Amino acid sequence: MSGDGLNERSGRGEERAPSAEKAKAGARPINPSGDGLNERSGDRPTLKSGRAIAWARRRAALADFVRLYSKQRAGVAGLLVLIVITAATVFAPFYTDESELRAVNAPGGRLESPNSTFWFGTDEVGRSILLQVIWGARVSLQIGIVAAVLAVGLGTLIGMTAAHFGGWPSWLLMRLTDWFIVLPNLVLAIALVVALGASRFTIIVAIALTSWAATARLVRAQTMAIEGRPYLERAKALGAGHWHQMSRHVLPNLMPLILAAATLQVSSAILAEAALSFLGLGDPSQISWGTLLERAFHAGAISYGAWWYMLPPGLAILFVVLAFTLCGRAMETVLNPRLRGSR
Amino acid sequence: MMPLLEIDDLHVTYRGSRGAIPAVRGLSFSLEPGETLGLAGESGCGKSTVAAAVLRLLPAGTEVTGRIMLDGDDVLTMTFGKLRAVRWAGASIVFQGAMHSLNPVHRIGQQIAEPIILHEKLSHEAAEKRAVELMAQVGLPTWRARSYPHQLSGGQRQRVMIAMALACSPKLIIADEATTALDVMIQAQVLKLIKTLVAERDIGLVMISHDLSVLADTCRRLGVMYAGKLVEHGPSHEVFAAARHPYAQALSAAFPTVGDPAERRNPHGLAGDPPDPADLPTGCPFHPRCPVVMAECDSTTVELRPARPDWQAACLRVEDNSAPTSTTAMALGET
Amino acid sequence: MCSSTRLRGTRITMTTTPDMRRPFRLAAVTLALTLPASVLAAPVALADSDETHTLIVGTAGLDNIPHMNPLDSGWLIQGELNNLMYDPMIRWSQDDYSPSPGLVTEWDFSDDGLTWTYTMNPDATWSDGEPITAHDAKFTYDLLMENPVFNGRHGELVNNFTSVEATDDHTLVIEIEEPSALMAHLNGTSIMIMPEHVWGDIENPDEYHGEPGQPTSGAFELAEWREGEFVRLTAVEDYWAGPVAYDEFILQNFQTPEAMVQALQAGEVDLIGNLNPQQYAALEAADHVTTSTGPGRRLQSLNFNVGARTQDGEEIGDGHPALRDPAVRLAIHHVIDKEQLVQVAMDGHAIPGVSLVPPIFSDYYWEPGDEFIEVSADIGNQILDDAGYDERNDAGVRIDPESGEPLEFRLHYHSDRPTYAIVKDFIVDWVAELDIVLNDIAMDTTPLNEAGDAGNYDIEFGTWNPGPEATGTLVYHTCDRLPTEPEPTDLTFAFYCNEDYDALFEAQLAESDLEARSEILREMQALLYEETPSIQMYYENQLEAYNSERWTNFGTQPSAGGMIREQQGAFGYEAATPVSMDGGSGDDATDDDATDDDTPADDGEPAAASDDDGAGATPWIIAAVVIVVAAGVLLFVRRRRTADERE
Amino acid sequence: MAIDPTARVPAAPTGAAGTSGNHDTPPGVGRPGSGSRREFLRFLGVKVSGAAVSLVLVLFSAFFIFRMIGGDPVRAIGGDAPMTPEQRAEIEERLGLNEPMTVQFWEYVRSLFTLDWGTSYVNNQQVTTLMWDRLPNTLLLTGTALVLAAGLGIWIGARAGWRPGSFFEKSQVGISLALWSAPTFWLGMIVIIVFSVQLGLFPVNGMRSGRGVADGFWPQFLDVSHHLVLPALTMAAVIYAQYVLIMRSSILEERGNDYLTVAKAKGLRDDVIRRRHAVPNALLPTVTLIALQFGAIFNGALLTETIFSWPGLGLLFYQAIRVPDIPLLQLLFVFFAGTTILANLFADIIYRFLDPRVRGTS
Repeated sequence: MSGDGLNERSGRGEERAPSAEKAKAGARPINPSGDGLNERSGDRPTLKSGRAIAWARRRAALADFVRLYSKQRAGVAGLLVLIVITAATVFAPFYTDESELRAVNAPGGRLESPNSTFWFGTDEVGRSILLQVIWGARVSLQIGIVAAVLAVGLGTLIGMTAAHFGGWPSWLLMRLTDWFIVLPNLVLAIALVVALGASRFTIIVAIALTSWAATARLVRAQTMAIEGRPYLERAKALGAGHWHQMSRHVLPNLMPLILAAATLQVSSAILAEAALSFLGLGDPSQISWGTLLERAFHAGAISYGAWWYMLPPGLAILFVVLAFTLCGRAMETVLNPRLRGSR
Repeated sequence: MMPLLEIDDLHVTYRGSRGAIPAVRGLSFSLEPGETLGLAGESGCGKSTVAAAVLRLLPAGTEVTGRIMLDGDDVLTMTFGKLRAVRWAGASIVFQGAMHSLNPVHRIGQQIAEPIILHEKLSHEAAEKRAVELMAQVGLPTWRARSYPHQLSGGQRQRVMIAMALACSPKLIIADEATTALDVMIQAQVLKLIKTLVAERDIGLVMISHDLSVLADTCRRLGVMYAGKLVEHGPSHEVFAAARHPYAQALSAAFPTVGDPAERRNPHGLAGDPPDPADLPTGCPFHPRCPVVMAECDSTTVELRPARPDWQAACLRVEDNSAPTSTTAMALGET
Repeated sequence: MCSSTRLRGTRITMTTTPDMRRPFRLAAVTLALTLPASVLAAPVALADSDETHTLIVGTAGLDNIPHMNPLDSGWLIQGELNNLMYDPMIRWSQDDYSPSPGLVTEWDFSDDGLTWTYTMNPDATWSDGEPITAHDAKFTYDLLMENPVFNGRHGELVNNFTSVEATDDHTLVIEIEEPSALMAHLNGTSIMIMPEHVWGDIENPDEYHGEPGQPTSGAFELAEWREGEFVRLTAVEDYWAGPVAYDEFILQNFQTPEAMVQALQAGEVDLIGNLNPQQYAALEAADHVTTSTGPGRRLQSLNFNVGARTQDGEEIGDGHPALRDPAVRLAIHHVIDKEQLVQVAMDGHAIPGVSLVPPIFSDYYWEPGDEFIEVSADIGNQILDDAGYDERNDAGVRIDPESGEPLEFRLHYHSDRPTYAIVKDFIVDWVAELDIVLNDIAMDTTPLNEAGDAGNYDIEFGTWNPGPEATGTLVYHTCDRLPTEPEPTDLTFAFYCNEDYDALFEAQLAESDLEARSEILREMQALLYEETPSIQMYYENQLEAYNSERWTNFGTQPSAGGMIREQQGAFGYEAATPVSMDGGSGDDATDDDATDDDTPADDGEPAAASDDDGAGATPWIIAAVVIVVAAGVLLFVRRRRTADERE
Repeated sequence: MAIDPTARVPAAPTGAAGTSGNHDTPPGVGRPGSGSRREFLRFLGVKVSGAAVSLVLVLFSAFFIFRMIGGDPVRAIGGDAPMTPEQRAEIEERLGLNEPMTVQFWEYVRSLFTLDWGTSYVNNQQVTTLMWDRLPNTLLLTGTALVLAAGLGIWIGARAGWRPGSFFEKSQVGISLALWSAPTFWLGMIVIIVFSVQLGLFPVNGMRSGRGVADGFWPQFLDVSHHLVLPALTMAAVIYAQYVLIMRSSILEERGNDYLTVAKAKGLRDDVIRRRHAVPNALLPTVTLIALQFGAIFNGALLTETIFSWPGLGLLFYQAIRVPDIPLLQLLFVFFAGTTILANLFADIIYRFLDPRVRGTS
């Protein structure tokens, strides 16, 4: 029972092991062959240009990724949910009437319970809850995705910088990262939103600023692993500049990891947005799921027993966050063979 | 007299993501009490699987057929409660890689005492006392009982494993690559220790290694495995000196450098890799690498054939009942 | 801190027998103990109210109050507590908010209106038995004049005093500089008289924090104050004006109105106010709860920036120039359908707004009558056309002929007041009918206030709680209130300044005759209505509810259909009677008839009944918990037993 | 919020790495403890100085973040009643709001040493007093939630990780992910509707009965416990989910290790192997990860206390936001961040003592 059965993936060594934080004491590398590139004995690098090979390899990797991802049932379910929700959100203008979001055009009565016209009932002005949940998805998803992209971008930048340059700037950056990882980030985000004034923009900034640190750590570790590989040594020896090394060699190899991190980050960002909005730091002119819940809470939905006012937005958050999490986990599992079969 | 261990037509098939992987394919041998048997072969040939199978330690879902009689009971069919009683008390294993086989957060003494408490229902104090005695027997300083595994050297850890294996005075010990990771000096010490203890206590020993010389030195009989099957089986000195199967010949010709993983996988002078268990060659599985391959080797299933009453080999050439020529051996060495 | 327990648990695991069951057992035991025990606790908690009667009032904002110094009270809640513990010289009557006797039984003034004589009630005593005399009043007024902190609060009244003399124990004579209408009520309930025999010994009275057991002049004494949680008052047994019918009063703080509503439904509190329409509707349906709605004094308005400037005329802020023109503001006033806002925002529980004086203060309230500004976009457009705003830009928006700017205004609203987010939709649409564009901007209260104070706005939402003394509110439109320096100020409404208005303001202050003064005050309101520095959208009703199984007889102010909480006085609480003691007084005019039907017996049965509800469910819950636990144990043991044989 | 539900085994704290070499590392010749004291002190020095730097960073950021909030404290202090310009000037003077920023900063630094954090804008009390008053309540809530969540979470997580692919594992991971995905405050609202409003089993909010209970320990204890159930369960639910996932991955990481096969070969029962061998090993990285997520507990406390009106620090923070009450926000921010930093420092040091691999060696 030696580890031999596992080098089935040796050809894609570079996409291996996104979970960089596994320098756990006692953990053994599962693939003892290390880099693994040299095991692709069938390749004849002399026949094609290096770039063509790289692309071919990436295409193959992508196909591999798709094949393996499709085996992750939870991940596929999450993806389907996301596709449905995204479609519902993007096409909202085509099948709903946005103007009915305005109090003036409220079509229904005050706090109607679910009925054939209003499937999820109405709010205290008579607007359809369903309609608001659909349009709320736009704001919630937008804030979630933009904040996650910003956070992961920032984390990647800082992580790569820290890993590549080393020395005291790296030390400084990592101390900063640790600091941000440790701080209670909702508290920090609240402080930032209060300081900057509540708006969609500041919420995005606050979420991004308080959640990049985990990515930075991950990226740093992975960058260091990649930089230790022979072909990067080769590139360095051939005089490739920092920028070239980073953009041509390190970043493409980091991309899958970054993508997975970003997907997971969206979940956190959506939850954070909801929390901030609920605490009254959102933008009330923009209906998001968080502001919807805040309104429900303050309008007396609990006392009134208007469960239809609170259940749909909360469930929407739950489903979307769950879907993003499942996708992110599935991606990580595909990228990290150690987790495969265990989920 | 009833054999201590009798394995009969053992098949072990792993269920992996790539489908069924046969690791052991029809293995049979037996071991009398107090007898010593060496099992040799490259990594992936199924040696360790045999060790695990004897105590039914294989991962859930693994398909095992055949018979493993341990002291008269069939390990494969006994109840789980009985099996647990047999484990360690009936047969114990000295695992390879002592670093990972010891629990890093438990003290040495505790780990040795654990099976004693379990099987002999001794109190903690009594068990720990026994553990200290055992440590002394394997030549460890007794204060080490309070140490943690990482505080020991590799040789010491291996001794701990041996002490642990002796803890419940089993009739059978399976030593799985017990000395592989050690340097030559320590290896010799540990081997000597094993030999002495086995002889003193009249314990049956199955020793597993890729290193024929070690086995020949320690065991009375020797079995060579290839692709899940015994390919040669006989008195160890004779097998080592004049193996009949070309694979065994190659193994005995090899003088692996200790600690070099490449050597483990690729014995000196033998071309190519061991076959993929999921995709075995037809006929004799060794034929793609065989220096003396014949035309019918890729189509004929070769079973063990007696070369002498106490000596069998699975090679078509064995039927002429003569040792391979020395030129062949030379040729092997040069390849 | 928290993690240390966990780590210690781990340590045990490491050094002795490693066993993961420990933390789990700990958690399981905690859970098993807490759940049933705490379910039991509910009846325990409710049961002990049988012997003593405690009126528990739920409120919000108790955590705001810094102290209970009656002379330095800035918060409504402080005022409410002061009214429970102290009597003012002159009260606002329960019927109609007119000045009526408090510690003072009668008052008179000289012909020039500069000498006022007040006669104290000889029966009035402090809760420690000492009589309340004119010396106490003099002591207090002197304090208000001399102490800078107190003077900051009450200077408006006392800075006009030239002398305060107690000519005997029961007569107080105050000389003033300028004739002042305030002397007719001495600022009503907002100034309390302190006992000289106690306060005379306090070194820094402005640091008085409010201590339990101090002698008071009112129906209650302070018993306990747990900051941010509750204030407990005990009834003064021999209160000179007639003791209340129960023993204790608790003002319990709640963080959210929702929590308060549920506490009322659960029987944890007896009376709550400040409900929103949904909560009100929910409580109307509850059996043991009686709702009460009455016109309140909270006013919702839209304020224009009529040209922020200093008293010297230096312009500040960035308000739109067109809003300086009353015609534009009037035109906008013509399209605001207040009736509809009342329906939308308050589900009908409000009165369309007119001026800064709400109708409950009937002495000064002004009815527009013929001058009523009709809801009509046509009239509004006509006004704008007549005023020269007849040009429109490419987008069809009217253009200000003077500045050339289009009539496009910012509309600031509070992001934490959900109602505004609804109301602004309507306003934007209505104003659009005038070819005027409103851009709505949500802001936090703090930056919104800042923008407002600095004049950096065009139109903003605002809310105000006017008191019974109209000058307190109307003074915000006088020119004096404009800032002297070009700096932000919160002392003016809309930066309005009109000399005619100022003249009227001075005249009413000097007018001591109530009727004549009312006339002037109404004239001022009419002026504001026409000039529209702000549009008063609606006066919110006070929506309240109380536990009618326990309590009855709450007094309302005004007595006909008024409010119970946040009164100018403590009539609501003082009249309250426990249902169990309400022997036959159920035909009182203010009593809610509904309660009679619910109280067949008057010996405490309803309270006991509610206890039974809790007790009735408890055995079932305990039984369920026991069954679940037993099943769990059984399963665990069974698994234990078979564990040996499982792989 | 940014609690990574998939966070797996973290890097062991400094010093734990390096013990994973599987070849003959020279034995620690001396007995444990003798030669490593200096090493430990060095480690301690690094950790403590790192925490100190972080704390200083917190202190300074607290000043600047909250100074960015404009705000008009005078309004907050004045209450509902209007205020004269004189009064306003007096308050501004008292709060030192007229001072230039540099002077304010200097005052701030000075106040750090005198531990005088100023008075609340709202109710004029020492903010430190406010904090100490509320602290026990927060400790009670978070402590209960933590014990529940950690106990159950680690137990369930270990069981789930032990049998990957089983129905138990799948369902527990599913439940945990769903709990993790639900916003805390929403969960709280649902819990209130179901258990307080509909079933009437528990009080809706607060920490004590308004109606008052009999004096004495037990009535008070039961009353508080009764109020504690729902908020503690709500708060525990979310962190529980994290602990399940963390512990499950830690166990998964351990599962392949040979020492477990040895334990099996010794004849130990499966659950004994899990409890005695796998869990203690898996617990170590879990401890670190839990310490790293300590900040998340405050996030949970903030939302839970707000929904349930639990009079703790989280609610105090929420109330301070609405004003905004800068001295109070400042103190609470420093407290939350500082506690988290110290908790991590503590965890790092504890780890040294817990993990024998790290304890005796360099």
